[in-house]
Amino acid sequence: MKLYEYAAKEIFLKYDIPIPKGSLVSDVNSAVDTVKRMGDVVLKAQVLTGGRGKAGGIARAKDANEATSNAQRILGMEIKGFPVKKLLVEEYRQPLKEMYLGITIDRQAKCPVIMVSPSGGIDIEEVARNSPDKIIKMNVHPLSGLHDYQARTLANSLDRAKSREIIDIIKKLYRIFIDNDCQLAEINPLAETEKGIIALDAKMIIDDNALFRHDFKGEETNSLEEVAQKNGMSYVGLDGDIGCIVNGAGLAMATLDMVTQYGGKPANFMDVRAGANAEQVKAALSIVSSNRNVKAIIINIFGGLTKCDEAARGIIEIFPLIRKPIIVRLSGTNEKEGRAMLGKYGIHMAASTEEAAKGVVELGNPDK
Amino acid sequence: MKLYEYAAKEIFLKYDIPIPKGSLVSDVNSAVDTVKRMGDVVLKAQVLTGGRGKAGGIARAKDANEATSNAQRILGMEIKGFPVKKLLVEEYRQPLKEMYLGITIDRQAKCPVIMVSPSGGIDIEEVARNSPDKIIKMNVHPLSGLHDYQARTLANSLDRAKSREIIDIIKKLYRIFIDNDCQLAEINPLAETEKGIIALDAKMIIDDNALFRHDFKGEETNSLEEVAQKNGMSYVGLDGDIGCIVNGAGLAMATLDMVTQYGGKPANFMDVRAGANAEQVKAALSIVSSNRNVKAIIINIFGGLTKCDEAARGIIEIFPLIRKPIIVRLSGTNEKEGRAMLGKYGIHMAASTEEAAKGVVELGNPDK
Amino acid sequence: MGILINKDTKVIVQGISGKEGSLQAKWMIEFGTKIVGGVTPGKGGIEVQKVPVFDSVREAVDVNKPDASVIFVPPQFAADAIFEAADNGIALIVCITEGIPVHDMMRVCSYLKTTSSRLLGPNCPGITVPGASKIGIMPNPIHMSGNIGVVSRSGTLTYEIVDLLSRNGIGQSASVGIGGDPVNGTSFVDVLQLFENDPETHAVVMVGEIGGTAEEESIDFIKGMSKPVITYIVGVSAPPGKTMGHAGAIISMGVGTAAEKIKAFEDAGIIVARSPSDIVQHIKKMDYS
Amino acid sequence: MGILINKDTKVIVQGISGKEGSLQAKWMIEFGTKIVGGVTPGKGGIEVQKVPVFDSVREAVDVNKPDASVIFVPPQFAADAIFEAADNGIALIVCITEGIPVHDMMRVCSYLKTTSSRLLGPNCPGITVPGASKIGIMPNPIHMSGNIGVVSRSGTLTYEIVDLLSRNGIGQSASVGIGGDPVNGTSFVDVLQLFENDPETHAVVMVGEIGGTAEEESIDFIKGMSKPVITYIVGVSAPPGKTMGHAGAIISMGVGTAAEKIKAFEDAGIIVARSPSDIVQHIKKMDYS
Repeated sequence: MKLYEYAAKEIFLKYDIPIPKGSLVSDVNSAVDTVKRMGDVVLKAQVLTGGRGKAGGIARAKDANEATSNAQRILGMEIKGFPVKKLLVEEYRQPLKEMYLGITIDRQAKCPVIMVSPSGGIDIEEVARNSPDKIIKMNVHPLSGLHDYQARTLANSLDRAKSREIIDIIKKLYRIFIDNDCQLAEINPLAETEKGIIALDAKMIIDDNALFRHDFKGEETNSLEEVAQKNGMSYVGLDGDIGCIVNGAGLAMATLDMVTQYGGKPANFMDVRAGANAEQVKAALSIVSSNRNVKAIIINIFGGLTKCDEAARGIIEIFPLIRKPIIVRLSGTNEKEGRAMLGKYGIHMAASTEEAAKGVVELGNPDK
Repeated sequence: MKLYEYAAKEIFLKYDIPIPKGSLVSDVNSAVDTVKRMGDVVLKAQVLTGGRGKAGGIARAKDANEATSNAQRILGMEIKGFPVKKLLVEEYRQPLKEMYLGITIDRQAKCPVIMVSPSGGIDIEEVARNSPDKIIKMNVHPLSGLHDYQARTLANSLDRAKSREIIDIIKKLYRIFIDNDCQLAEINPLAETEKGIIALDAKMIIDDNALFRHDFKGEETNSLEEVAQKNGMSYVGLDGDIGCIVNGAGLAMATLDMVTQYGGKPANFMDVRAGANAEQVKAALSIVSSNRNVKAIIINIFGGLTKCDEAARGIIEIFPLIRKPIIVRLSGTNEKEGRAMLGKYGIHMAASTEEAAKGVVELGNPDK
Repeated sequence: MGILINKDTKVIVQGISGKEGSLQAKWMIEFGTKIVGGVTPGKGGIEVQKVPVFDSVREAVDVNKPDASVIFVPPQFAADAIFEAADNGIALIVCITEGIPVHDMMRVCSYLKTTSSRLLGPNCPGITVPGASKIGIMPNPIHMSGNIGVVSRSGTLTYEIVDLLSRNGIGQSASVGIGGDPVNGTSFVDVLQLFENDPETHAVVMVGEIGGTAEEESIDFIKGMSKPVITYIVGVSAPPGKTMGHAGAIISMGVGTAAEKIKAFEDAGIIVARSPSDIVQHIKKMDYS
Repeated sequence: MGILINKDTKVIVQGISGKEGSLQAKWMIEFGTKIVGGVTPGKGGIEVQKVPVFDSVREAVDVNKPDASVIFVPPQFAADAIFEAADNGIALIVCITEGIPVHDMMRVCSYLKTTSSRLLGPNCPGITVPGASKIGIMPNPIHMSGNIGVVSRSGTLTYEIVDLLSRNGIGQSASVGIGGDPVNGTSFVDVLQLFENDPETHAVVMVGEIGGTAEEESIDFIKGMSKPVITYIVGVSAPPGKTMGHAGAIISMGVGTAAEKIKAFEDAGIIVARSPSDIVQHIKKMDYS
């Protein structure tokens, strides 16, 4: 779960990491009021995607006029598909130097890794690509935690003169990373200003699997992704026209790959997970078919804990409402029973994933 | 550093471990007022030693009369040399069952160890001696911390029916143990009452070496122990008449042993620590000689970081004020210089620890 | 015969009284696995699938001396179940549970280094040695005894491939699912090492996914192996930067795309199959079945 | 010759710019120890005792590849100094610092098990191999080369005994102070094992204290040793239940009194000397010097 910048900064505040004074607004008038109160500010689009700066989602405003025009412009924007609904209005702080500080998980070493670079800012990924020696990485022992000397070494590599302040921020960000089950906790830029080191931006991604022990409130958007998640499934929208429903992420990816190999374009990735029952299969079909681009649907179930007859029952119950061609492949637990059930309703069936993938591409392009 | 029961219970309260309602008082009137307000209570002497129950330092009071007589009696007591200055007045809670829960450090395994026994109460040490199988011990990994299954297993061995409540208390006590750098955190008895599991007593000992990162306030008693500690030395009063000043705890113990072997009785243990300077040696002599029982003093310095001439300077500066015979053994760093200095003042000197020990016993018993 | 487990391996089931634990215990017993007991705190004393249930792993160990444990407990409690198994000396811990927080798994993996236990998973289908034992949730009927080792990060895709091999008369020495989570216990290299040392295994099928570098890390090892390895990577059609259900399938910093993995394997001279049926063709061609 | 260290052992001093660190570095250099550098965060670039000071152990390792480190940093920072040394692969870490919180030491000792470093101490005088090298704070002049191994929990008492041995013409193969804290790195048994395997060592003097069970734990090992061990236990006159300065000297639950330790040794047939001069008598009698 990605947090908005303002939500991450609320956490920073709680942990006493220095951030600019700011205020969250959702309309132009409030933005203007805030500028009148605070003076020289920056308006920052609150969207759950990177690259908003380059897209024009950040603008400085020194007076009410600039605030009005910029707030109006940004609140009307859509950045990489995300409409801007809120602005963070922050006092402007001139950065003398922009550094990078991020903590994520090193999958290979199986531990948190802290990364710093004296060259932070919007081009940090380019720095990582072109001057990897400018990124200093430090693995942290998962049980022992961050050792003081590690924070000191990292801070010294950024700015020896300011190392005390930076050590403090590194330690606090690490605590945030651990306390909140983060997959990512990032400050970019970590800026040196006249009044000290400060976090100008804040990015946090929380491990969805750990949300049960935290109290983060995501914003409801009722996207297909969210509806699927609430039903215990995972859905990712793609830009093709073949709807895909599969149990298991690996098999789902393999199915998408084969649809692609046969010339089709998947409209989505959907994993109904192991142990899916009739209700979930019904929900999956309803979600996938609600995408208007979908021309045909492939259902690929390899029964393990999932029973093929359960899946078939779900398909039969919703099938009349779908009005799009469907091809089903059932294999594994209770395969015979499931196939017999579908057979009665004349639903297309395939014996293998490859046959189903080939079949659904044909169903989706009846004219070819 | 030992905490008083009431101080430990304040911490328990902060961690939400159930304790009886209570109030700390230091005079009879307040005790009576509290009883009038609370009804059936227990008056508990607040002293930094065990065995107060057997000594009569705990009494129940159901009304103002009982409160008056018992508070009067207990506030006048001295328990193992500790005068009772404060009473904890607590609501009386009938224990249906008394259990034991304690956490300390297993030196051999180098980790915290949690001990529980279904047979708690004042005779727990007897239980430990006579029925060691009734004490269940569980080591905790210092980096990984207490695992849930360990708390569950311990709780089940106490009372399966109440295991949920007990698991909760074990986890909280472990947090207290870690957060406060405890050498001991103990609940005895951990009582089952009609209203649930409750900590009737609370004992905590904090690692003195870790006090720098905590905020515990000890009560000033100006004992010789405390004066020594403030001067960076360690002093333990004993009941003999030979004052002992030694650098290093091991050598100090060896010196005391030899004094004893030669028929003397040490009046104290005193370690002036490595690197002691003239000021500290002066302070040590002043502390040790202030014990009226002391008839003669042995000073045994093996100079490493401690320089013998420094020690000699300290001795010379305070020597005229002491008015008790002193024998000094100096060896190691700057030994010659130190011996020469003392020689000018006619102070008794010995070439070895054994000679000094023998000498001080003779000085302390001039009539023999 | 086979790796890690054999017909005498004694297994306990942590979480046996739950719906999935109970059903899978039944299927494992039907497969021939020696399930000697189960553990569910608070349920000690009952029987499930005719095996005794204990309150703790300690009690199960005292009674039955199991060699392995398979874990079906919910994700909030799974890390603790692994600690309990490891602290009680269980040599092989197979964790089926999906959805364990990644911070828990970092702590678990770090802790396990201080013990002698091996963890397979989590979020994995387990291990099957046809004709001997199965610890996990792969469907019973798909397996066939033979000489191909299968190792995969996926669940149902593993079934698909094992099933296809069997239908084509290609038996397996063992099928192992290492799990799709970003941080897990046993790696591709660990399993490849076991297959390399197993005389019953003549060739290996390795099924990878986008995300992470688990596949790339195995390249050097595969180059040193005496046995042929056929790889298959799914997620070719995944758009970069999209999360694909498996936490293990997050693509970050342009590393771990299917195209990059395939290129890395092919540059190292390792066979990359383009589909499950392509795997079968490669094996038949090599005549290593 | 000697154990753990020799004349080529390269040593860095953590906390070299402090008063004690600097003075002891001087004395170690005078003894003949190869001090190759020091570490004090924030002081990188200066020289102390003519050796370079670095900001971090990493930098010192990069430049000098030391084999050992000796730590003089204040107790609040000592655990971190040990972590830093261990994380940078220092094989032998000698921690002189007194007063480190015991919870820190539990974490440190648990952590070190996952590394290849050995810790001697904390709160210890270090190790001296006469004629070769000294890492620690024992006074230089008291040592004499020979064949008696000395191991002790104390500081000045060790000097006293080593000095007495030398004055009596009894040289030492090595003198080791393991430190008096309740939780420490190297145990009596560890050092006894090293002496047992060291051809230069003909007999061992082991000096124990009241408190804990460190002495008792060594009994079984001593019984299996080929070399004679003379023990000496201080604290006979200590009253039970009193804390004697050393955290290591707390007597609890009637375990660890001097009387009990002495009885345990004598019951096992191990020689217990009654005083330092008694140690000398025993060695002379046995003619193992």
